[in-house]
Amino acid sequence: MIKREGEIRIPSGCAICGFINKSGKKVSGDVIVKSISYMHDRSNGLGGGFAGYGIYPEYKDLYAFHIFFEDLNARVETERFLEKYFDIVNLSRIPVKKVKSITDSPLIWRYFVEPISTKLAASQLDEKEYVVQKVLKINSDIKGAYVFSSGKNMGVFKAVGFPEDIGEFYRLEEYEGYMWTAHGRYPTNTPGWWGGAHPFALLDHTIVHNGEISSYDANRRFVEMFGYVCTLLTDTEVITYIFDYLTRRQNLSYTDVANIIAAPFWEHIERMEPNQREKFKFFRNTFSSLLITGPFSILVGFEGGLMALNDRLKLRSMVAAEKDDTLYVASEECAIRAICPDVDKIWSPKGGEPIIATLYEKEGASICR
Amino acid sequence: MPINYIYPEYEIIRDKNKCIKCKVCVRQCSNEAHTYDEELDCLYEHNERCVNCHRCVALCPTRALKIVKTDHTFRENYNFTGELINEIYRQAESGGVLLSSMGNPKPFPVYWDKLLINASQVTNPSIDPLREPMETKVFLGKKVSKVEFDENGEVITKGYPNLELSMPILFSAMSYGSISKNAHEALARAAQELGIYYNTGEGGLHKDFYKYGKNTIVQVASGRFGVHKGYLEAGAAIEIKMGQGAKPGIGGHLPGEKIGEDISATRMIPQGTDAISPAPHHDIYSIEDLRQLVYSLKEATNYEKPVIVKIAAVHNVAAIASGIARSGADIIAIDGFRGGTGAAPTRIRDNVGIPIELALAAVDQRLREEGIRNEVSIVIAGSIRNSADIVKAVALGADAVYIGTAALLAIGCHLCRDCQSGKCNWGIATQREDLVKRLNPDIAYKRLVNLLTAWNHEIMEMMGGMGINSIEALRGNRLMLRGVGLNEKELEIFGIKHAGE
Amino acid sequence: MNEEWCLGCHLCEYFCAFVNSGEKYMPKAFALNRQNVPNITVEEGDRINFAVNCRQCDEPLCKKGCITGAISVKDGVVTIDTEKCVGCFTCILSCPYGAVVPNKEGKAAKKCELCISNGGIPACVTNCPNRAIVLEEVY
Amino acid sequence: MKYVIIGNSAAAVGAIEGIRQVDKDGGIVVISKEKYHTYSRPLISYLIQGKVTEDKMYYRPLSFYEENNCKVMLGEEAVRIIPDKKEVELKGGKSVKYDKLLVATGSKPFIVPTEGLDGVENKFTFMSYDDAKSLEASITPDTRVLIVGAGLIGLKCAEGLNKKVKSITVVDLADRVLSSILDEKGSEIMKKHLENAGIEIILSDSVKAYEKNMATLNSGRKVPFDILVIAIGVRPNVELVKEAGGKVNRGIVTDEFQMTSIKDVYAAGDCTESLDISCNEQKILALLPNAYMQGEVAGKNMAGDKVKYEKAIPMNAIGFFGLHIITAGSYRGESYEFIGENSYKRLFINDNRLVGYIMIGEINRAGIYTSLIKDKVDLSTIDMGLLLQKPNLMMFPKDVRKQKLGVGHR
Repeated sequence: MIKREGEIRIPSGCAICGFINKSGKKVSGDVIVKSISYMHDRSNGLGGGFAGYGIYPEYKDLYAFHIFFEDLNARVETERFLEKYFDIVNLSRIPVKKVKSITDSPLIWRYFVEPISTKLAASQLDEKEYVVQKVLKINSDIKGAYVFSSGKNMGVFKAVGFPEDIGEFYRLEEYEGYMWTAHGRYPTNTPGWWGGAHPFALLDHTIVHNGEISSYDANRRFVEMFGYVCTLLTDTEVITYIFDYLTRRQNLSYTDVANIIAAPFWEHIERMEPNQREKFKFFRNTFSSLLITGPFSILVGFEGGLMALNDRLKLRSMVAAEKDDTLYVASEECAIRAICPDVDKIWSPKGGEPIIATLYEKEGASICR
Repeated sequence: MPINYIYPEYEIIRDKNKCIKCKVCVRQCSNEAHTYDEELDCLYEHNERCVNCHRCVALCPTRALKIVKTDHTFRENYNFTGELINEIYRQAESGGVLLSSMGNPKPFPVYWDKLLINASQVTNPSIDPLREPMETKVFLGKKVSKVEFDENGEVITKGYPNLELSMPILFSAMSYGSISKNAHEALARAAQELGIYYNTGEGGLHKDFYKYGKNTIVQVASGRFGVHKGYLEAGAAIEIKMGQGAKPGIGGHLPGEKIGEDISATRMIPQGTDAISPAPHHDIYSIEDLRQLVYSLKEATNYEKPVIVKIAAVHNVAAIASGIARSGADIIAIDGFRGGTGAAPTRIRDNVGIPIELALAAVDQRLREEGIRNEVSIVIAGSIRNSADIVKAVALGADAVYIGTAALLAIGCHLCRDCQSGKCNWGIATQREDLVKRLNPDIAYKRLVNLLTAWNHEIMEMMGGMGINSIEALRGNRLMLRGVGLNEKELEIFGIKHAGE
Repeated sequence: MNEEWCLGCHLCEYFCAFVNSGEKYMPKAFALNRQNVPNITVEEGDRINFAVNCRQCDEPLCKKGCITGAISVKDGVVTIDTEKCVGCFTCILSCPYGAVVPNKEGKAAKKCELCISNGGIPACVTNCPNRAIVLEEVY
Repeated sequence: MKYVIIGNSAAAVGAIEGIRQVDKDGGIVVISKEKYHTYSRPLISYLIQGKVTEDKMYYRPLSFYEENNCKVMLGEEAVRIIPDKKEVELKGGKSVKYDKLLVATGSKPFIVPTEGLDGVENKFTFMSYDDAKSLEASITPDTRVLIVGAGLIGLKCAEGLNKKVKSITVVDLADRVLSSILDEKGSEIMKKHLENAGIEIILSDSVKAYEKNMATLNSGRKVPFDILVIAIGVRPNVELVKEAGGKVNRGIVTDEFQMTSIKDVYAAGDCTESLDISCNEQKILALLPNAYMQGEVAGKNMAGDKVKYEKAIPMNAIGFFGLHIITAGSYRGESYEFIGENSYKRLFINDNRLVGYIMIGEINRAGIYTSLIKDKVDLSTIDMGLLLQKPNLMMFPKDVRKQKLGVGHR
């Protein structure tokens, strides 16, 4: 029997793309759908998805949970669990359009929630940690339920199929966001489980990733020491947890995260100025188990910003471009040209060199330290 | 003379056609297994004295010698083997404990050989270490768990003292006394050149070797030989030896005849007296006592040096390691039951303790489950034989490995396992001046450097094959391992899948 | 020659005699009491051993004393022309190291010529098991 | 700079090689009475014996003069040195100018006037190539040879002729053979060895008179002979220097830089006296190694260097019929004697220094003893037991051994 994500590691090739408008101008979801569709051959119809940021302005202070249910029981049990820990401000099915190529759809629901304040206080956890724990709990303990999006004012839309069909299925043209990312997947084997599609999200972190990291189990076994449970055995999942751990728990900047997961080589560090050298040495030593090796190109979406990063040898393709206030990143140039033919600047970022773009209003905030 | 029941184990075979009677065998055999008769111009072999150390074989210029196992046998008996019978004869004669040396030679499973390493194929690329950087630098010691920043975003957290190694290999503790000064010099110089560490063992630090302090781990063991402030300060790290894989639960014994002037001064004991390391530390009767010793040593060295606690791999090693990780130790060294020794009771060497592979897997997993893997580094020991063993050890979760036997082999040891006699023909496990000089450190240190350089290349090759270009991404990366011929329980302990899965 | 590392194993002597014997097979070089004489001599003491061979002096007394002009210095190597040598052994009389020896017939003198004609690296150096003998150029 | 050398043997060659170590360009003129390319005098006995062919007689290769840029005047005899003019006058009136002159005239055979000697038809000395050639030309297998003198030259001659003639008789006034280099026991051993080879030796006797082919000895014994070889001894050729006003004792006197009392005139080789440091006496050390080394020192100093020759001692290496002798130094002080099956050794220690030794048969590594004498090594630093045993380096203290054998001069 073919095993699904979580039962076995499934290598895959992929297409990724994304863009952010730094002045916060919102763009309709069909633009990102168009972009990813140009890389059709980089997916094989076994998974794809999107993340949009700034799409729920009316509920921007609430956690938006997108949940797959395999059956009604799972939904009932999950809702019972949610009610126990959260105030559910709004709940609904996520509107979809029937698309011929997309089948076996689970129940897809959306909940806008906030933690019950007394429960949160009793837990002695900060709010985000509280939310994370509950999400992980649902995913690991409630059979047939899977929270695939849990941030504020953002949402993930993913399914088994080609990305352009998935965009159509989720009616993305009806959403508007200042930032979008997309993923088309080429797994080598999978029964096609919706939860296994990408982006992978935790709170407002979403990750689309192209690659197959060789450090997977070293990374996994390390982050699992801190309460994360890697249920899917995918790179994207563990990378998301690494970002969560380093930015939220260790309060590191995205630049620092890049310098840890795609750390400079020792020979490079040895040539740095003494202060820099000490810092990089300290990071590499302290977070040695979070170094990610093997090929990857990732787009990390977070509240108010986007980071693109290649592995330090640049073993996977990635192109970036700028036009006015918008930064574009994609596996292939065509995906950018498709939606922005006359870019101001286009380049291929170096391995290990992060590109970080944030909303102007967010500049100077702690996340970009 | 009473009847001697014991027939020689080996026979020296001399090809008379090739022998040129240069007598190098006569001169070089400290056991006097070769003699020359002037009158008859004839060389004689004394098989009963031969320990099969190959010194004569190696030096014979015409390759006229070989040593073979005798085909003289007892009546076949699967239960009472010839070896057992002979051991009974020996004990019946001597009334003493059987002694032997080096590691456990018995046919217990060697799990390294049942673990297989992964490699990249289509879905991700392998990396060519000749063309791309390939990193094997390792830090040993406690890691910072929470990084703090000042208002400018600069890191203000100070890291803990760590050892920096150019590759995940250290030389095991071997005391000056159990091995010769020249052997120590070779280890020290090799460690210095390679950017790694050697370990004094419980023999103190010879005055000539203080200059290698930056690459020295000084050991504090139950006999406390050679321990003083200067000694503690001389090394880069301090190791508290609680146990040894070859002889868990018992102490050590260096006979008085080996305590010459130099060793006496280094160990700080009178010449000619036996150096007896007790089985326990008499100030450690429980884990909280260990914590006190760890902190005493840290206090004595201004919290500037990591402290290693070395234990033998025994049945509940994971729980013990957890306790040590919480004792303030920075590094745990675990020595498996195939670890070497200069002398141990045979029965203990061959029957006590557990394989290091299982111990390592259990300890690493337990420390992760308890969330304290970052509190300590894990160094394992006990018959690491080649670079593949190291790759497997790191993938199972070790930060680095100690090598002892392999290092001695590199400098000439032929594993005859007769260290306890003190007549090592290769100048390693001996204090006899004429034998010690057979080990020229200039040659020996270079051989160690060569060996480890080669191993490091091989480690890089294997890492490259896995698409990993830094050793830290291999550490604990058990997905890179598969088992062959292991049962469910073994796979479970290793935390790996069976090959083919 | 570093006496600290000399084991007194005499292998240098045997290898020297062998490579200078012209035989291809070592046992043959020593078979039937062929008195092949080495150009190197091991001195043995209670604890100290060392091997002595020609130091290739800058101003070789053997050359200065040679009555026939058979000794010359070629590329730093003190060489005896055995065709010219008549075996008077003034060189043995002169050499302060005792490094010149009569050949096996006793008719001419011979000495270490650094195996120049045997491949270049002296056999005593190659075959010293403890690197007590090394070849160093001295300026 | 123009160098002139009178003589063409070991001292002359030493001087040429010495000059050329210092001065590559200065002109060198060699004036040689003999007409041969420089050859080795001691080889003449080997030539007669047939052990050495004529082409192997040369002391240096035929290219030697050319390579060292020397002008050689063979067959020319210097008859006068004129220091004021810095000139050497040659027989026939020509003269050669010099800036630095070396006198390396060697020695000549000493002949005691004896009754009837003039009437002896086939009489020879044994010093030169010409001597050897003419001697060789006159012998037949039936020749009876009488050699007067049982010293090095006489006995070497005897050895050379031994298989080629009918008989050889050696007569010497002394009571033993090789009396200048051996003690009594050594002489005895050698005498027996020579007699075993078929040479008749008559000692403590001398020729009173010759009468054609018959010598009558003092003892009255008559010895018939066909050929007479006179090998009583040699005398240094000092005349040139003496006549030019230079200081001469038995040999030419030089300072430690090999300069005679005449400015810019040096002397080296058998014509000079040296200070024997084994006994601190001026001596004529008519030995080839000594000649070469004196010549080399003279040459270096002539070319402007400043080096001393201060390690002269008597020393001999010689063999007869396969039995080798090596001796050196002087035989005084306390002696230690060792007699082996086929060997004899005697060491002489004076004032806590090794001053001399005799080794017969077993001669290996004798040079180590020689160096002890030459270097005047204080024996309190030496392991005496080992010293007496055999020549070895083990007897030296560790630091000296290290210096001698050490790994490089790092």
